[in-house]
Amino acid sequence: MAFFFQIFLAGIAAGCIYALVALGFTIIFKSSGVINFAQGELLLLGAYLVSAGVSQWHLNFFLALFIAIAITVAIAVAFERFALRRMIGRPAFSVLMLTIGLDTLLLTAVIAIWPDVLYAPAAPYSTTAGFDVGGVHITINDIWTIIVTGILCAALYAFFRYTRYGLAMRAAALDQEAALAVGINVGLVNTFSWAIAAAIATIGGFFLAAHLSGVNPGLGVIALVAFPAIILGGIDSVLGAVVGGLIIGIVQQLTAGYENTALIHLFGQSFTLTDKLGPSFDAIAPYLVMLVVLLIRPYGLFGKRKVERI
Amino acid sequence: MSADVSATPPAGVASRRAADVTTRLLGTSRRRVVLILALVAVAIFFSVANDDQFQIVNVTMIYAIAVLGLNVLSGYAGQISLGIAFFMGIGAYTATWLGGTPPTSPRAPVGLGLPFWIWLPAAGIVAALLGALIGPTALRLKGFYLGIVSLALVVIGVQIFKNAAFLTGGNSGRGMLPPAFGDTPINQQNDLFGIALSAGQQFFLVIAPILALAALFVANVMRTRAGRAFQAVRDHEVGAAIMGVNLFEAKMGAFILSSFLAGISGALFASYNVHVDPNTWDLTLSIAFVAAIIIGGIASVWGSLLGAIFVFALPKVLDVYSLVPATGIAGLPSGDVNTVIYGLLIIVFLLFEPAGFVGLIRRGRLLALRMSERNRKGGEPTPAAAGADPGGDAEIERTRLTAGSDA
Amino acid sequence: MATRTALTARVISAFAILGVLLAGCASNTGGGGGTIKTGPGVDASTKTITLGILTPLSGPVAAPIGIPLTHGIETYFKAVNANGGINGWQVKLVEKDTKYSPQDAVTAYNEIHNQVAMLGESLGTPPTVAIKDLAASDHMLVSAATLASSLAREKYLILVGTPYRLQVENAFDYIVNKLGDKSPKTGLIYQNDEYGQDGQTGYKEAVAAYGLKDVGQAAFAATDTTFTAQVAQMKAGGAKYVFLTTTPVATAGIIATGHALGYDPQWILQSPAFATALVAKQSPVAPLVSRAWVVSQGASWGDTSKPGMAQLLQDVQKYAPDQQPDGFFEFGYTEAKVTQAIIAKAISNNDLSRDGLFNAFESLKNVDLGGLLPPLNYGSSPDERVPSRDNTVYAIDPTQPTSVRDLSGDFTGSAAQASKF
Amino acid sequence: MSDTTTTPAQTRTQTNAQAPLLAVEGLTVRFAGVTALSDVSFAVQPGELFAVIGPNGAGKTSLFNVISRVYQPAAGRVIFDGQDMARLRTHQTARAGIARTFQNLGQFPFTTVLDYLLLGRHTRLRSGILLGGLYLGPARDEERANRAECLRILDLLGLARVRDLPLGVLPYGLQKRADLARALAMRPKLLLLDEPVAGMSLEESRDMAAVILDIKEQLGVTQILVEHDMAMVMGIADRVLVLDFGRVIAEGAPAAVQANPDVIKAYLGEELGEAPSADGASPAETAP
Amino acid sequence: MLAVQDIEVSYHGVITALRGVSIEVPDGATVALLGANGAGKTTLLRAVSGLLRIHDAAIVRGSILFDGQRISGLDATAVVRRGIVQVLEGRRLFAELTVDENLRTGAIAARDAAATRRAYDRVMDLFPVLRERRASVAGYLSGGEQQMLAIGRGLMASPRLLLLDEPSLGLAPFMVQQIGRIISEISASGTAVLLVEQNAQMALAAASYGYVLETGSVVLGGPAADLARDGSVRKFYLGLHQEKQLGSFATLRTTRPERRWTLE
Repeated sequence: MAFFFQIFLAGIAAGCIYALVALGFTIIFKSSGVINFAQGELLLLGAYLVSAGVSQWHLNFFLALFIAIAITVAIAVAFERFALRRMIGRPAFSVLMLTIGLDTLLLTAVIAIWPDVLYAPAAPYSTTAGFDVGGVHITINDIWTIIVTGILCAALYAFFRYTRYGLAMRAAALDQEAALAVGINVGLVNTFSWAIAAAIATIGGFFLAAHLSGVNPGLGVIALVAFPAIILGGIDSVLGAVVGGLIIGIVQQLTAGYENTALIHLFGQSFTLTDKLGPSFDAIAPYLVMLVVLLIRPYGLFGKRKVERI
Repeated sequence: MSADVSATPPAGVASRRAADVTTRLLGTSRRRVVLILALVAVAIFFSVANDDQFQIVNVTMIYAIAVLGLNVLSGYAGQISLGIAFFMGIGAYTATWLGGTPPTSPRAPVGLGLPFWIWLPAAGIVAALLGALIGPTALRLKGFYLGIVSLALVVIGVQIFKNAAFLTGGNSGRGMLPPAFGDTPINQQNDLFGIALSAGQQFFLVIAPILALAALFVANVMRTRAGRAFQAVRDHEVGAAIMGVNLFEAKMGAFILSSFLAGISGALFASYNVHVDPNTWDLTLSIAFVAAIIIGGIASVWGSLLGAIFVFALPKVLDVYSLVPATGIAGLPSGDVNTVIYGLLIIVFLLFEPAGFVGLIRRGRLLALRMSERNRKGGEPTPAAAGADPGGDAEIERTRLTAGSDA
Repeated sequence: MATRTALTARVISAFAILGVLLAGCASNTGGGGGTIKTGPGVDASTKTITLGILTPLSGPVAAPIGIPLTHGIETYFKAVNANGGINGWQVKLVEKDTKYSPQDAVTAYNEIHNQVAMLGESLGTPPTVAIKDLAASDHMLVSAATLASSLAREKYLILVGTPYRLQVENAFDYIVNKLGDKSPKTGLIYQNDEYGQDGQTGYKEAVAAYGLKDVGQAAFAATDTTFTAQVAQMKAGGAKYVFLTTTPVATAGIIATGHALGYDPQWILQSPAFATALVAKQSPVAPLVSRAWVVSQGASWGDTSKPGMAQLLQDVQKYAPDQQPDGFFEFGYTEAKVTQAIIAKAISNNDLSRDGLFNAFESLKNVDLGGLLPPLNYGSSPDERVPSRDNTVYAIDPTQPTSVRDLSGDFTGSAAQASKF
Repeated sequence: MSDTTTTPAQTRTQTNAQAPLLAVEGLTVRFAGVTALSDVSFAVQPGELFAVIGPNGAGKTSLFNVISRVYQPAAGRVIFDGQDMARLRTHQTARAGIARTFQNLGQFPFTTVLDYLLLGRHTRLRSGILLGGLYLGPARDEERANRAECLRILDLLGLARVRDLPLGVLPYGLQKRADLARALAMRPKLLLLDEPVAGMSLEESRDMAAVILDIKEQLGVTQILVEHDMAMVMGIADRVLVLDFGRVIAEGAPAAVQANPDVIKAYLGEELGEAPSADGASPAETAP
Repeated sequence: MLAVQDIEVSYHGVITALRGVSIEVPDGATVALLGANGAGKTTLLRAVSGLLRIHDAAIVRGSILFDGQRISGLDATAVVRRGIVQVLEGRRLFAELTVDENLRTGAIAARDAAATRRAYDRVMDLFPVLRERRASVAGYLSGGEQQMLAIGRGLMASPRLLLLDEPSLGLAPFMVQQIGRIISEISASGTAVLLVEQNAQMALAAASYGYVLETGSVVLGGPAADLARDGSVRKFYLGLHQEKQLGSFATLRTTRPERRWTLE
């Protein structure tokens, strides 16, 4: 049982990181209808900047984090302002392609600036420490990941719920023209949502690097796993992003934990998942969960159906 | 236009038009001239190109077949898909199963060593059948949901390809034979009717006609009943249904045709590379195809070809005939500089022309049309001149894949 | 409509005929001459041999691996050419960027395969796997920077060093036979690809050969954000030794996760699982990784007791003065030495055609690498294609130039000796 | 073509003798708590030009959406040509013989006018992807025959010159007309016209009205007309149904409906509703 | 207060929707804009409120002055800040937000917290029913309540000019009359109203002045009372008494151009 809880806890921590990535997607999608394929590389850049800030530029961690957020936000905002703004009303596919272009540029830039295979992560706490509670070893890293994600979600909730800007963003997401008509600066709202997404990506990047104990060019692929999370939750739902992320994280870790040990008894045979489906089945488990959910709810757990009018 | 309504058409009009009722792909003499010039250019290329150039052109043509397929599904029928790589993989493995070397050891993957003309169509058919099997589930979904589910297909596909070692060779992949003229595989220097042909030339002779046929087929579909239904479904599902279009049938048709073309492309790809790696059929490949249809032009056969050139040939051209010094710029290797240039090209191009190359061409054509319209002073005003702008919203909107993107 | 189809058909057939006719004047075959038998990439008039180099020169793998390794090859042949070449033959390199992608490797191969005598380099398992069948159909020798044992069976591939599979077996031979720890609890964490599979094969053979108590073989995927599930399995099973067939990126995460979970077994790293960046000063995992072992082979950088290393340092000083100590540079340099031996043998056989080079390769015995690697042997059966079966287990030691310290000395374990390919 | 539309002569004689072509019985439609139609019943005779009017939001378009099986009614049924429509899916209504024009245009902005008509003939064509893609034999013949047919319709409606232009670039009036042509191309038994002259100038409206009358008299196609333009409805319809807030408030000949006080109230409000007599032109006088 | 001077508006750079339209809204007045579908009424409102841009339309000639200052060309947010708010046709509430939240969105552009509070109280006084339903999600309100909320939301920025687009659309007659009364109240409290309406009777009752638009041009303008008495307005907008036009349709049955329908 300790093993189960151990892995379950890891699933929650991993789920928090997925949730952070998924949140970035959802916030941008809701405000401007754009699927940002560059989200993964914004996270990558954020992770590198935090690491470089501490180990190359010898800054205090929080200063490094602040500078990293500032830079990724500046890039995201500039991209929104100077590229995406010109694409308003353009085909969604073309806009998507633009974000893929940004993705390529960011990745190439990161590799050019930081050519080594691996960089040390930075954290204000020991990323390799942990303590024991009833046979379950809890890592400091997991604790901080869960706490910070929780705080971020609560802060975002409060922001959307209680502030003028949050209200403006919700309104603009629901009906752009009506938002314009009441005087909401929809352009600013879009810029703002990119800024929030970039900031969240940087924080997600920091945690991801801390969990992997290294910053490397492959961190951006996490965005691929965030896709099932956002679809599972419903693409236009902030709550869905968080719930989807958690479900994906837990499913993935439980699969990884049991796929090559737990025996399945079927038709008089005993075998493990790995025996029948090959190693690393956990990599595709999130997609299977997503497929099952979509078969039952074609718009995700919290998504809304679009009505086509005639 | 009221004058028009009240006038009973002269008796001759209807019958004259009746004779002129087919939309001709080569309807105008100018188009015919363009086609002939293009063919001459192709023939000259064929004669003088070296292996480097054939390499780029042949691979691009193979990809172009799948780009056409994706354009059928996403461009014409409006169903966003990132799953094209999966169906290419299916085609490739069908081809290796039927056309691969018969195994010499018990651990080697299966292969029946059948000839080209069997495995190539079979690859398309198997991919199409699988499309027919998956379609009913996938096509329940719309827009980005469908897109992401098709992405799942690719991820799951790679896992299957990695583990079905009896067919795919597992992680290390497996070999495949190239088509053969007689007994000699065409990736060797070969004599055909007494003329020595290089490997590049022989592949060209195989691939180019297949691509031409695929393009002609798609163009034909799109100007007949099924293709009109695809496009109606893309533009407005409810409207299409009211006009009698069976949405399920139309979407499935597009899905199956698209899978078929992807399968053909995958099979050719496998035999061209003489090796198939399970990691080939991943998301990166699918995204490249999406890029190709966007940059080339949504819902256009020519756009598919141009898009394939931009996405698959241009980076190679940049690499081979690079303006960037081999030592790179500012410490960045030249390959990375080319990647940056390419990424910027995509962004700049889409900012300038969101409808892709086809949009560019159309825009040019309309400009010419409007100028000639202006010159024809006193002539009868056409509705295009009197009313709305043909080059305006409608053209740009063509590339809109609705997809719930207007949230 | 009928006329249209007919027209199209006519045009297409006309085009085909036209193309074929014009093709006649296009094809050309390279002419040879002289007494020595030559083939593509060999110019007897200028006594130049052209070698192809397929290597990642851009993308993420370029800076840490592709560029230094290629540098090693370049440096070696610069020195050879400056010293009069190989029996008077100069070596020319044609480099193509593969970006570590199989597709790009195939393209690059097709671009250069007619202008080179052999490939002096194909870097990485996936790109090499992608081109091996093409190379075989061209009778093209390929010196591959990979130690995947499945590739050792390939007729035209030249491996330089002991395959991954045997590395694992030798590591456990060290534990059981040298340290005398009989039937210990062991585990394996591997990445889900060709390389990981090779490690797993070796691990399974080792479990059988040495009576290890296997607690589990856990795979992970590139998209995993945490290694808790894999490490927790090892911990739950109580594995004392855990072998990692990973890349440095995952190595760091796995070892750190273990420590955070209160689990510090003896980690043993496959040679590619280690990189000096892991023990860099700022790295929080440096103290943890420093307790791990890595199984590899060859001379340590700066060990001038080995004549090969002394020569290398001299060549570096002369032809690549900016080069920092680097294992991949050393590997490329060593590979080039093997290539040089093949060419020299082919010249002495008076046959520089592709088949001549191949025959030279098959008959190479005891290639002396001056201690950079133990002498290598090649032959014609799959088992003989494994150039060596010996390894060294190193302790990780950041104070050394290449961050490793010899623990076991060079040896061949019993399982590795018996292993069949 | 194997059309079974009755000739004008037949319809005239059979109007009252036959069973209704379309019978709507006790139809109720609700969405999200709002009742769009409530217990609506009426019958349309073959060959009839039947109009449905009512203020905005009265449920007219909802009625069409139920008939063409876009909406599922909460209660009631629709019998068309002796067949319960509940058994059909949306696309099957077209094959059953119901065509419809759209109130809002712009759904198919890139389709050329001729292709739009051919799309309208979708149910009358047979060839699938394979035949179409090869463009051989039957597919080619069928395309030719149908193009010829569509071109005749375009000629009749004065759209021949714009046949190759995309709908999106046409002026509004021509788009409306092209839409009607498309519906007509299907050669339906029942034609649903959803605000065919909305947004048109008087002259364009007159042209459209003339076409509608031609369709009725020369082709004998039964039509249901939903329209705001009272003048046009009163001028050309055989019978008029008035909806207000989803309920039928009047049904009958135009003249009778115009005189109905409930109708006057719904349309004019009370104050102006009383005014007409002061102007001297009573509705009855203008009826034919 | 508002002076629209000879403006021409085109969509997508080509389709001309307004040609040379000039209207004026005096301080505190209610002005009605009548016209058929597609006459350009909504376009005129968009031109004033700065909403043309998202419809890919622009003013190509003429100018719009508000208190003598040029506002044509400003973006929508700036126009709201100047004191002009448009209430869109079809209410366009933020259906998933509550009544209170919808009202708060209306005040986002306003910077004066005290004024916002006053505006809120005024809305609640004007529409007591909204007070009861403050916490309800807007999408669940009835049609009339939604229209009130839409108007209330428009008033939250304390505008000096309110642009109302078809407020009676789809409402029951008694509700239409109530909306008419509310418009009068708003106007009486000092906010000018520019009202686009198909219900000419309600509009002319609420307004002091009116214009009639036809295919993008003003064809008639004058005091509301005069317009209400004007025969052509009565006929055109009530559709019942147009002898000439109705006659023209009626005669179609017997006299229309002959056309041979030769469809087989």
